[in-house]
Amino acid sequence: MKIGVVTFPGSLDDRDAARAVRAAGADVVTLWHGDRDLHGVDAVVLPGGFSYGDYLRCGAIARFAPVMDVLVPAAQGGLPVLGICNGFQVLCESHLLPGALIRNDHRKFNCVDQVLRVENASTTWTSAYAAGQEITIPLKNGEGGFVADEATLDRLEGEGRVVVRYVGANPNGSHRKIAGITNDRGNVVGLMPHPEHAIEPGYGPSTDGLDFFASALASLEQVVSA
Amino acid sequence: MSAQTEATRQDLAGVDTVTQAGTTPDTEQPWGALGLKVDEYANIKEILGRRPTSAELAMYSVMWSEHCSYKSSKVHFSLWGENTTDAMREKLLVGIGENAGVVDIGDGWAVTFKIESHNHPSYVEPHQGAATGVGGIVRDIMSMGARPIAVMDALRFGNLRHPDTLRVLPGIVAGVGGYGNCLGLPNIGGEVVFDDCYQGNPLVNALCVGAMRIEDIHLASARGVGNKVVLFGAKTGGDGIGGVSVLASETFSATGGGPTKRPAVQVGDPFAEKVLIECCLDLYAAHVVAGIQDLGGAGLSCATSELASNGDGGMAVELDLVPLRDASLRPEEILMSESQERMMAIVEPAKLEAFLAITTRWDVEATVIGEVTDGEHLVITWHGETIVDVPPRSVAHDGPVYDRPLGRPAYLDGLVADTTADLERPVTGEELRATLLTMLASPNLCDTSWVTDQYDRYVMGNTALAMPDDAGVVRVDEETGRGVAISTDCNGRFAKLDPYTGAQAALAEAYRNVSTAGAAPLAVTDCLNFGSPEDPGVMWQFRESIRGIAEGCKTLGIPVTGGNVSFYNQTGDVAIHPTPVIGVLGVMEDVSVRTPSGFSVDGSRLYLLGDTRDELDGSEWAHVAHGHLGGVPPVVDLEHEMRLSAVLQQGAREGWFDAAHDLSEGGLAQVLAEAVLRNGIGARVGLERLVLKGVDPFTALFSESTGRVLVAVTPGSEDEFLAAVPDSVSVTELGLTDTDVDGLVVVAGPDASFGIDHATLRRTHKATLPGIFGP
Amino acid sequence: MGSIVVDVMLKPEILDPQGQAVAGALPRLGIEGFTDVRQGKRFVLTVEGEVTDEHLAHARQAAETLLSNPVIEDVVAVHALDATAPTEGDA
Amino acid sequence: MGSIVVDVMLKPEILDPQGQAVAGALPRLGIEGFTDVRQGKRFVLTVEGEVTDEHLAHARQAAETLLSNPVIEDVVAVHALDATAPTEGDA
Ligand SMILES: Nc1ncnc2c1ncn2[C@@H]1O[C@H](COP(=O)(O)OP(=O)(O)O)[C@@H](O)[C@H]1O
Ligand SMILES: [Mg+2]
Repeated sequence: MKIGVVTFPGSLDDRDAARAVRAAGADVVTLWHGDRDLHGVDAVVLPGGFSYGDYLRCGAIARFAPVMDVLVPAAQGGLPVLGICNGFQVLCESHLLPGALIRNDHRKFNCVDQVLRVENASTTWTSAYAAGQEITIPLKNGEGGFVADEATLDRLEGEGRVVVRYVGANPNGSHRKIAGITNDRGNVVGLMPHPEHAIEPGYGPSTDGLDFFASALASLEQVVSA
Repeated sequence: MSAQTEATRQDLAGVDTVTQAGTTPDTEQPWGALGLKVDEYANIKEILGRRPTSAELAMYSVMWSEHCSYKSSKVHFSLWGENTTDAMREKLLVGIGENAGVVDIGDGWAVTFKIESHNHPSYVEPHQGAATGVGGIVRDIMSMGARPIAVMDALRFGNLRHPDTLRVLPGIVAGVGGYGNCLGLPNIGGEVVFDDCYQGNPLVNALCVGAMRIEDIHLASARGVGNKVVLFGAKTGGDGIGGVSVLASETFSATGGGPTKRPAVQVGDPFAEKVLIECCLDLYAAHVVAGIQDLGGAGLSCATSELASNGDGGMAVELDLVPLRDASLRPEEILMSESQERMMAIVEPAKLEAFLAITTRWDVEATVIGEVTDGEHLVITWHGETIVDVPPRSVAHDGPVYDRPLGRPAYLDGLVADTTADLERPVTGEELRATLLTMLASPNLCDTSWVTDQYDRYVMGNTALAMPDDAGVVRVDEETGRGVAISTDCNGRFAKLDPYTGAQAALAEAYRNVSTAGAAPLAVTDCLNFGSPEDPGVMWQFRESIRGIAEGCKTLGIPVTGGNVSFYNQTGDVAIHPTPVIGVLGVMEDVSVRTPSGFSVDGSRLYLLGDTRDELDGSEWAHVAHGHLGGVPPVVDLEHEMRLSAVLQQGAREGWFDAAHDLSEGGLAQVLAEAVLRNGIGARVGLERLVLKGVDPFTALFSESTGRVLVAVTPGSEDEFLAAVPDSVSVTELGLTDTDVDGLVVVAGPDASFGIDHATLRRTHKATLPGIFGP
Repeated sequence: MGSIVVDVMLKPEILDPQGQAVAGALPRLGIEGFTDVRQGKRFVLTVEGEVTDEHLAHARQAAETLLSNPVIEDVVAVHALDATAPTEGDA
Repeated sequence: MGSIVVDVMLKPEILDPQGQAVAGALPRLGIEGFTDVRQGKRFVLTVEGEVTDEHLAHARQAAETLLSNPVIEDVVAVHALDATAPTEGDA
C-alpha cells in the first residue's frame, strides 16, 4: 500500500505523518506541492503546518497548489484523503469538505492533550475504532474553530458525518464541538487534532492516533482483496 | 541594469568613496551619534590610515557596539578557557567563538545549542521583538549545518500586576509561540519569572538546539579564491537599521540626549525562515556550501566581515547586487539593515548551478553579490566606486576591549546582614497549609500553562518530555532513540545576594534538572543578563558570575560551548538582578526511557535525596510572604550534584522511578503539589524522619537548599535503588503515592499536619495567570 | 502608480473574537460609546500607472477567489484608492 | 445605528509577510498586473444612532491607542461608514 504525504511550503507535520504511515505498515510516497502528479498512491495525507505561512487564511493559498488540481478530482472519485489540522483547512478551502475553520474563540494558539469521541467509525480513516470510543491525542492550532451554517451542521449531524467530537470543555469555540468531519462517501476526512503525534509509546500523550492510519490500510487491503 | 540601480544611480554623487575619504581627511563624521567613542573613532582612522568612509563608519560602529564586539565582557572570557580542561574538550567539536558550540553526543551525532537574548527589542515591540529573537537564534543553529530540533524560552517580567507586564507579556508569548510554531520547532521548556526588578527591562532569552551528523558541521569562513559570495533568503529592507548599535548601547536608556535613535523594529516572517531551513538542509545534503553565516545583528556588515575574517583571503562585494525591498536605501543602510530571514553562503563556482537549482526549488531568492579574493581586504563597491576597503579582522574581531573598573557594591554588606532569621514563620498545620496554597498561587510558582499551551511541544514527533517537566527531552536518532535533555535556570535573587554562588546555583539547578530526567550532563550555554557595565558594581557582579559558572563547569567537567551577554538592562541607575541564565544539555541513549516529574503509579515510595538545611534567604517564601530579599543564598555543592546525578541517571536507565522532581523555588511543598497535580495521583507524606534529623516542618517544606530531588520509586525497586545511593548522598523516606488520597496529606506531628484536596490544589495553582490575562 | 483597496469582513453571523476583544478593551481605556466592534482585512493592491477597469476586474476576481472565503467572509468593497479622497488619511 | 471605519496598515518600510504571500499566490491563479500587495486591518465600530463628531473623536483615540501599534503601523483612515456610498459594497 502506498500512502502519499503532501509537502507544501510551510508544512510542518509532514515527517510525522510519514512516520505514522510507516508505523501503520504502509509505504510512504512524498508528494510535492508543485507536482501535478499523485504518483499512483492509494491514499493521501495532507499534513499539519502553516502552508505558505497561513497569513491570509489557513489553507487559502495551498488550495491553489498544482498538486491540488489532481488531488481534488481524485478525492471526488473516491481516493482516501486525510487532512490533519492545516490539511483539514485545505480540504475546507477546496470545498472537498463543508464549513470553515476560524480563529479560536480565546484568540490564542493552544496546544493540549485533547479527549475526543469517535462518532463515526465507518469512514476509511476511522474503521479501526469503535463508535463512541474516547481517545486522547494532541490538539494544537490557532485557527481551529469549526463553523458552518445551521443547515450544513444539521446535515452533517443527520448524515453521521461528524467523525470526531471534543469531549469536555470546548477547546476553541467549534460549532457543536465538532473536531472532524467526512464527505458523504466517507473517503475524505478532516480533523483539527493530530493523530500522527500519538502513535509511539514514549512520545505524545498516547498511541491512540495510530488507528487512523491503520484504518486506511485495512480498507485499502479490503479493496485489493475484494 | 535593473530599475532599482537606475533609480539610485543619481544618488551616487552623495556617496562617500574611499578615494574621497583619502582626499578629505577633515570631513565631520557622526561617529558619536553612531555610538562610537572618540578614541574608537581615532582607532579606526589609525587602522585605515585615513578617515573611514561613511559606509566603513557604519560597519565599524555596528560591529564595535557592545552587542557585537563584547567590548566590556571580552576581558573576562579568559576565565572560560582557563577553566576548560582537556578532558572537558573531548566531546567538544566546536567551542566558543563560532555561531554556536557543537558537542559529540555519540553514534556519530553532533548537537549544537545556544541561548541568546532579545531583551530590548521585546520591550519596544513585544510580539515582533520576541519573534525575531527566536528567528535569530534558529539561524545561528542552522548556520552550523544542523537541523534545528527544538527551542526554549527563558522569560523574565516585572510585577505580574503592573500594567506594563499586561502590555508586554501577551505579546512576547505570542511572538515566541507564533514564530516557533510556524517554524515547526517544538518548544520544550523555559522559564516564566516575575520580579519588580525586570519592570521596564523584561528579559527574552531564546534557546535553540540542532542536530547533525558530525561530518556535516559547517563553519562560517570564506575560503578559496574565486568562490562566490551568495546572499539568499529575504530581500533587504529598511528595518532594524542601527538596531544593534542603538538597542544594545547606552543610548537606549533615558540618559542619552542627542539625536533620537528610535529603533526601527524588524518584523519577522517565520514562513520565510521555515522555507530557508529546508532549503539550507537541502544545500548541505548536496554538499554545495563551502562556508555559511546567518545574517543577524549588524546584517551584511557582520556577515561579510566575519566570513572574510575567518577565511584565508579577502572578499569583494558589489553592494548594488543586493536585492532590496526598498530601492531608496543608501549603501550605509544596506550594510546595517537587520532584515530577517537572510543567510550568506560561500560557494565554489562549479557548484553554483546546483546551489541555485535548490534555492529555486524552494522559491528562495539567491544572488551572487561577490567573491573571495586573493587580497587581504574586504572591498565593497557601489556603482563601481569603492566605498569600503578594510582589513576584515579589524571590523569583526579586533574591536575595542575595555577592562572596566569593578568593585563589590557597598550595599551588599547591609543586604547580606539582613537575613530571614527574624521573619515570622508558619508553624501549625493550618498555617503551613495556608502558606502552601499562597505559594502555589504566587506568580513564580503558579501554573504556567497559560503561557506554555501557546507553544507547540509535539511537532516533529520526537518530544519525550516537555513543560512542565524538569527538562525538555527530544529524540535525535529515530532508530536508536538517542537524544538530548535541556534545562534553563536562574534565580536572580540568589545572584543578587551573591553573584558567584547565585550563578553556580543556576548551573547546579540546570544540571540537576537534566539529570532528573535521566540524562548525562554534557555541555553548557549561558545568557548573561546584567545592568550597565559602566557601573563598577554591575561589572563586579558580572565578573563574579562568570567566575562562578566557569569554575563550576570545571568541577562538573562540562564545558561552556557558547552564550550571549546582554548589558544595559536597567532603568536609570537601577539595574536588574544579575541574571545569568544557564542552559545545560545532557545526553540519553534512549529518550523513551526517561523519568517524568508527575506521580503515575499507586504505592510508589517517596524518597528525598539530599540534605535540607535552614536556607530561606532569597527564597520564594521570603519573597511572597514578606517581600523580603536579604541574607546569603543556599550553599552549592557541585561534587554532591555529581553524585546525585549519577543516581538519577542510573535510576532512569534501570526503570526504578515512577517519577522524579527537582526541588528549587518553593522547595518540597511545591514539588509535592506539582507531582500530585500532574496525573491526579495523591500522596501521603510524612515529615517525621526529617524532623528527627532536626529539620522543622516549615523548613522541610519551604527551604530552598540545593542538591535535592524527590523520587517516587516504583513498588519492588526500593532495595535496588537504596543500594545504589552512595553513603555520601543522604536519603530520607517520605511516604507513598496513594490513589485513595484525594490530593496531598502531610503528616508532621500532631500540630503541624494538614491535607489539601486535589480540586483545591488545582484551582489554586491554575487560576493566577488566567485571572490576569483572561481564559 | 495606482492602488486598489479590497475590504473583507467576517459575515455578521460569524463570531469575531478579535473584534470582541477590542470591544471589551475600549471601556477599560475610558473610550465609551461603541456598541460593537468587528475586525476585518484590508488589502491594498498596487498597479503600474493608473487604475483601469481591467485592474478593477482582476481585483474583484482576486477578492472573490483568494482574498475571501465565502463560507465565512464577505467582500464589502473593491475600489480604486484615491489618495486625495477626504476619507483616507484624515486620521 | 451608525458605523465608523478605522483602517490600519503596516508602515511602508515594514516587511509585510501577509501581503507578500498574497502577491506570490495571485500569478499562480492567473491574476496578473499587481506589482505589490499589502494587507492591513479594517475595524468597524458601531454606535447608537447617527455618527457624531464626538464618536469620530473617540474612534480616532481608539485608533491611535488600541487599534494600531505606532511602532509598526499607521492609521490610514478614520471615517463614518456611509452605507450608500459608491465605494462600499460595490463588489
Ligand atoms: N517560557 C517558557 N517556555 C517554555 N516552557 C516553560 C516556560 N516557562 C516554564 N516552562 C516550563 O514549565 C516547567 C516549570 O518551570 P519551572 O518552575 O521554572 O521548572 P524548574 O524549577 O524545574 O526549572 C518546566 O518544564 C519549564 O521548562
Ligand atoms: Mg527552575
